[in-house]
Amino acid sequence: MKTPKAFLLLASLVVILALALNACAPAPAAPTEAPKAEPTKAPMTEPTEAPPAVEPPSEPFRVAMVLGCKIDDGDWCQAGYEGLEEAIKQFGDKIETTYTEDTTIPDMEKVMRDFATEGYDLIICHSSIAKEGIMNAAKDFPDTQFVWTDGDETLPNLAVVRSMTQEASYLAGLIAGKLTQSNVVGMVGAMDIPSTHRGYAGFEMGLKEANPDAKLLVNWTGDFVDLKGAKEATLSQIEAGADIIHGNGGSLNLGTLQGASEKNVLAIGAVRDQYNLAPSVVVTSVEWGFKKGFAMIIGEAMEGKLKVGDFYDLGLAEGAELSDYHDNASKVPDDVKALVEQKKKDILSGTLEIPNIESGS
Amino acid sequence: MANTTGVAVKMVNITKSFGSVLADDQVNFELLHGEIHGLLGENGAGKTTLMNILYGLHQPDSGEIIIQGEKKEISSPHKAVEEGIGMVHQHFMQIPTLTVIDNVILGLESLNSFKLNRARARERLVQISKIYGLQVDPDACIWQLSIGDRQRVEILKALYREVKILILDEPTSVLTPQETTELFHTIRKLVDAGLSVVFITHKLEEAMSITDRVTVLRDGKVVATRKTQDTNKAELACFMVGREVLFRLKREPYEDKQKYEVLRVENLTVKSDRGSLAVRDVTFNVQSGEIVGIAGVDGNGQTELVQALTGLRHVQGGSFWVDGVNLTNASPREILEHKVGHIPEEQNDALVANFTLIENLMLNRHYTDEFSKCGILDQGKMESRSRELIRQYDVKASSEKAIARTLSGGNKQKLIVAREIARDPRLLVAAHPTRGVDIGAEESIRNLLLEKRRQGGAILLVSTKLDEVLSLSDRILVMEKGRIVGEVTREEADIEKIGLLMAGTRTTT
Amino acid sequence: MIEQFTSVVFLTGFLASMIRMATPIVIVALGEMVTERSGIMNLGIEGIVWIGAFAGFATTILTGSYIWGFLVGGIVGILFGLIMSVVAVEFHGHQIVAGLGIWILCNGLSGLLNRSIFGISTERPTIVATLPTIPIPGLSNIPIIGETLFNQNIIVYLTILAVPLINFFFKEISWGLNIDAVGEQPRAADAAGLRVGVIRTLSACFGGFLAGIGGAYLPLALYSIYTNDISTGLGWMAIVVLVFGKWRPWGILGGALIFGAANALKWRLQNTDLPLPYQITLMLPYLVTLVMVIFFVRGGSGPSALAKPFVRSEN
Amino acid sequence: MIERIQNLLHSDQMGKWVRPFFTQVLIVLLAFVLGGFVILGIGADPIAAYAALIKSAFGNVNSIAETLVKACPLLLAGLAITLAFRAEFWNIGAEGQLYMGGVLAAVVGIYFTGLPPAVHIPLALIAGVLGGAIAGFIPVILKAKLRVNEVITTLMLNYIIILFTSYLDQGPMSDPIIKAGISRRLLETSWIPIMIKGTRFHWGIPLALLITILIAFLLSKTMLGFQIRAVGENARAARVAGVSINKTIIWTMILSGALAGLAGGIEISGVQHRLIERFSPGYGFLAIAVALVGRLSPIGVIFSSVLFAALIAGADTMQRVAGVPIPVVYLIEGLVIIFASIRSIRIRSPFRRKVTA
Repeated sequence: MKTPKAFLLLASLVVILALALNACAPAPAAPTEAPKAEPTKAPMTEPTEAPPAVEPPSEPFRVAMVLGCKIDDGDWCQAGYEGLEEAIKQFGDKIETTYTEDTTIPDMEKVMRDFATEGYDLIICHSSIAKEGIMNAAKDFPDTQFVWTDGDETLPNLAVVRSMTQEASYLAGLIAGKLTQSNVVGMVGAMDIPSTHRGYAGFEMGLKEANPDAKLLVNWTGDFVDLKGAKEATLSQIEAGADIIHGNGGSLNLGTLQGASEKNVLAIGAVRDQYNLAPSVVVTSVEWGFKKGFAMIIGEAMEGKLKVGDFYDLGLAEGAELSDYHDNASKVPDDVKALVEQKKKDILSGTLEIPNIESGS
Repeated sequence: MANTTGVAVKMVNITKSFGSVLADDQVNFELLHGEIHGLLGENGAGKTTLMNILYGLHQPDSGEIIIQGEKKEISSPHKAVEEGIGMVHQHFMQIPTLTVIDNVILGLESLNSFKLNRARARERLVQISKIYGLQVDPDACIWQLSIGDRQRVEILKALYREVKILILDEPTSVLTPQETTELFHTIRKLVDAGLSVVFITHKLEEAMSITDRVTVLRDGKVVATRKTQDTNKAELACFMVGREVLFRLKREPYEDKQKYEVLRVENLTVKSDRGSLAVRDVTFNVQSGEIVGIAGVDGNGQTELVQALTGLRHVQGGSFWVDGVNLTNASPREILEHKVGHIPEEQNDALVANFTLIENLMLNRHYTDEFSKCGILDQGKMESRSRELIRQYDVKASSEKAIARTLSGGNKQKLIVAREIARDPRLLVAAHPTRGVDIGAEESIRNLLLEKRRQGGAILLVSTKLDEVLSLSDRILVMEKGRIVGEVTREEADIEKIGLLMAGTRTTT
Repeated sequence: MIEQFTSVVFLTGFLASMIRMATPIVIVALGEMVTERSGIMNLGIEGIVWIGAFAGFATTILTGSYIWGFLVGGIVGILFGLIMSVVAVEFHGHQIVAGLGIWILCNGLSGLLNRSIFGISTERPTIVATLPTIPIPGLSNIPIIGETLFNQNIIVYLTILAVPLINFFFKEISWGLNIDAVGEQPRAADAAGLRVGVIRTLSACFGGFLAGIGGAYLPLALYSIYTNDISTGLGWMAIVVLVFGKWRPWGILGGALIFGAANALKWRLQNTDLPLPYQITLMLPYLVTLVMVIFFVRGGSGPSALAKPFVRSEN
Repeated sequence: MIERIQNLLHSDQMGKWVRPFFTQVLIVLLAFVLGGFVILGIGADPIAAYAALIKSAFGNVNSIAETLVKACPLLLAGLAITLAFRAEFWNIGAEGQLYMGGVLAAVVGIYFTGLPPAVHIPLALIAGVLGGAIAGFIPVILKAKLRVNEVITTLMLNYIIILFTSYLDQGPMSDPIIKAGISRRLLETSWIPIMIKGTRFHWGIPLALLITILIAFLLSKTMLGFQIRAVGENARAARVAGVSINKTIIWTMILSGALAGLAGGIEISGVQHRLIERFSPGYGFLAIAVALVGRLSPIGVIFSSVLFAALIAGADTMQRVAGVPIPVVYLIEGLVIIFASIRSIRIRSPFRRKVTA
């Protein structure tokens, strides 16, 4: 007797859900405090691209990106996705892009094969640990160009993009060393892997150079998404005396910066310009340069100039940088700013070289 | 008995089926004000289902209920209580982890008050118990109480709700003769206070002695309704079974004259789940070709004794031997291997409801060389052996592949007995072997036990049914509070004497 | 190292961290306790925490009110508690499966809604400030415990209050008694005139409500921001703590505090010079829980009728 | 016609297998229909989305191969859950057991040099089995000897084992060059050979199928299977009949862990060829749903593992071709699982009423 009633209840819940979604979908995209940053396209219809229906005047250059996390993770994958967006902004109709997100590592090979089969010209694999997948796919599709983020091996049709964060991190370390009063500085990272360790090493080098007495506290959360842990780690460092905290990447940085801003302790972000996450305390961020880097690489690939078989090292010269101080510029003394500018020039001119250290042991 | 003429409840053309089983078929039933109405019938005749319908636990497929002349739909027990109907189920509807008071007020206070007023409830409860002479400690947890106490709690629960109609489902099945007398006394008091009582039973004597009128059900149909004074046992029995009932027990002597000891128990001490001593220093033996009955009120250590002897419960002190082998604290499997059969008191502990008959029959022997080789079961052999057993022991089922759940209570029990006896045990521990089965199955199970005895098996029979113990046993031990308080031989046993022992009055034997 | 671990600053920070970690766990576990004591096992609370976190976050962003945030988080929780109970009560569904389904469903839904409402934008909306703390005059000046116990936000106070309250509820209030009855012996409860389905449904809704509140607590009181991974196992931990606490409010509080303490300790251990790989320090909370369970919490399987559907006419 | 179908539905064998199967299929379809509304709700075309899903999961040999590559660990872990749940042991730890299997398989694959494939591959898989069995043994021995609740122990062990894997990947076993939470590559002698050239369809998949049949056989035709079922259905009755509950659950969990471990081992030596930290995207958790949607029957688990694998495999395409973002795929997955949890008791009743009336 009760079946239809209960069933209707369950079904109507789902339908209500669907309607609610319908109502939400076309809503203005970002009712945030900072409305200036509209996404470039309506997000839900982003990847809908019906290929053969209307022939554009000339065949567009087709780019596909494979991401291992969600494009709105505020960090690694969002940075990669922003590179794709940047390219769309720069090249408009001349490129056609698509992406898959949250793809598991074992699936990446299949996805890349699919893209290659479908005739994409350039496939970007934005995951350092998908080594097997990218190598296999690239070997089997020699006519397709591949780009691999933070990889360690190239092929005749595969270029590797590396985030050489040590340079910008070194500059950030200088700032931290100069600004700290307690001589204790904290760093919270996700996992001790090359892309984070480079930054860690550069940061420590800058810190020690600017302030030989400074002590660096390091916490790893073991996880790129654990903002709960990151916040706790940050607070534990502040409690141990740290007065500058460097969040070394991962969406957990959201927790790190939150913790710092709660205790009103200066912070340095990473990956992207993270000023807006905690405007009161973020003095600068170590930008890993994917936004400009990917746009540049896609541009080169369009012109057939992709440096396949080679490494793109995204150092200060290639798109990585130390973000603007924004409204916290007053918190950085002018002599420190000058020092940073000087060192930056030295690095760019090649007089100063920051070693690339990828692991602790 | 002020108002004996008015009709309290009328049930008209009630039909109810469960799946393909028709439990009640066009039943008409009428309860008068202030009467004790016996509802008589065998197990499975539809008595309980009918009353469950009245109490709102089941909805009839068709038919109607008229209370005080008004047609009512009783969609839930909640409604039934509102209509002044209470029911004491055979399996008590209690929450063991809660206290008596909490059980009594459960479901009552939810709407009219928020905070539990236990003080007020206790006061009323004590008052009611005084009026009807139903003594229970209101603050004890249910699991600490004896069966008799728990039954009193159930009656108190109904009285607390000021019911006008009280349904008692087989209330005497768990009581000593003395407790039964006491219960009857209480029932009369209730009727004097203006209640109407429906008394469900399958025992003719009880129906004759307590009721004013009797309705007999058979196979879901009403056979007859009679004033008790106008009928007699023989007539009722005839209505109930549809044939003459006379237990045809074949009690033949054990042919081999030479008896020897099969089970020897010495100073056995066992703890209950709650850690108190349930079996205290018990010593006895069972010989070949002998049935030793253990009589006693439920909850006096019989359960624990049986579990200890079958390896299901840890023995604290003392030992026991089967055929001279010390099996104290051996695993159930080891004890089984020493040719001990076990009919557990709960059917649920013996049968896997969702298994087929084959699987159930093979549960305690599937691992033997006969049915498995290198861990792989011989399905063909299992099937054929099962078919054989089902035929031999006359278990009524659609096929040996039927699911055990679908069998009637009596057939389930026969299945268990078949499984245990067919193993040809030296010792059979039978706990309440005929609990909850119909007369036909009861008769055949008892005969199977006697046959086993004739062949020289030793049987330890635990039962709360005194007639069963008396008719089957060669010797009777009475257990009370974990001790064996008396031993009587078959010849000197009578209900009165054993009843007194059960109630804790020691004799000097 | 010893002196570092006994300093006032350390102890204050340690205790505060412990309470921060424990609070949402206690909230969610208390809700699940009510659900489970009525006989429904809702393994979907991890998902409800996610969706509650998002709902609370979005509402607070849109309305600027914490109260609305918590309320909507709770209401969304109720909705999913209701789905769970419909499946469990009306369809006699397999509760473990249904719970997993709700978990995955909520995972998808919160991600989808986040994108639909806020888009994929570099500028992430944030709540201006987390829930303000309310120092209790006098008491908050006591060293160490003053700062940690008496200078907290309203939800922490309410949570601490909720433990004895819910304990009282189950001991002294008829509804609590009814919930226990329905979870222990639904048949008997039914015979006593209790509406088993209704009680279970309400209990599951209450569990969903608290899970939603616990979820909303994360962005509103702790992180001021929402990501799809904000929970990282809060719901699962709540279930562990519930079993650990043997389905009793005080046990839950104790379990959550132990887990919180182990968590607080792991970061502080990383800050010392101990030559431990960081993964080993990260294991600490789980190892501590495991060891505590092995040594102190044996047996106990919860309410008798847990996760068993109640069918009245089954004879 | 209808009558004939009804008669068919009510015959003995039908009742046991076919009817539950079709109800389950119907329920899953229903979930997809409702998921279609959600897709409609976000402004995409559900038919195009589902077409893309099916095409990408079963469109050509390669896509079928990919689906089955994913179904393989789900199938084995699903069997692991099936065994444990049949014995009413609530093993939530298949994920950890799978990791442990992966770890040991990788150890053998990386460090045992100079072995011919005929020895190396089985050795790696046996190591996987062993790893899983050990991880399964810990909670069950704690349960059997100390009555420690298995839900807690298995959940905690998941966290601990995954962190342990992470430690190995960044420490002792890490790739000397890349060092990014990924181990060295397994020696090629330990790779499970590819069965269909040009795809990733490896011999581990038929092996998993064979094992499924063995498990089906184990459950229905062997002593242990019989005891597992008896203990799960009614532990007290099993004990009364002389079945040792502790022994049964211990063997069950050793087997269950072994199956999950084998899933991990095959995944490492057949697909990934490296031990990557977090190498399993939650196969062990999804396996619970797989097992229960398959109604805890090994044959049912085959179907449900393929269903879930198809959902994962098709997700990317659905996202690209039909504009359905990844969260919607999770949403549909959730709906399928919730609907599959519904026991078919009531859905069947209209049929029955007609027949009896």
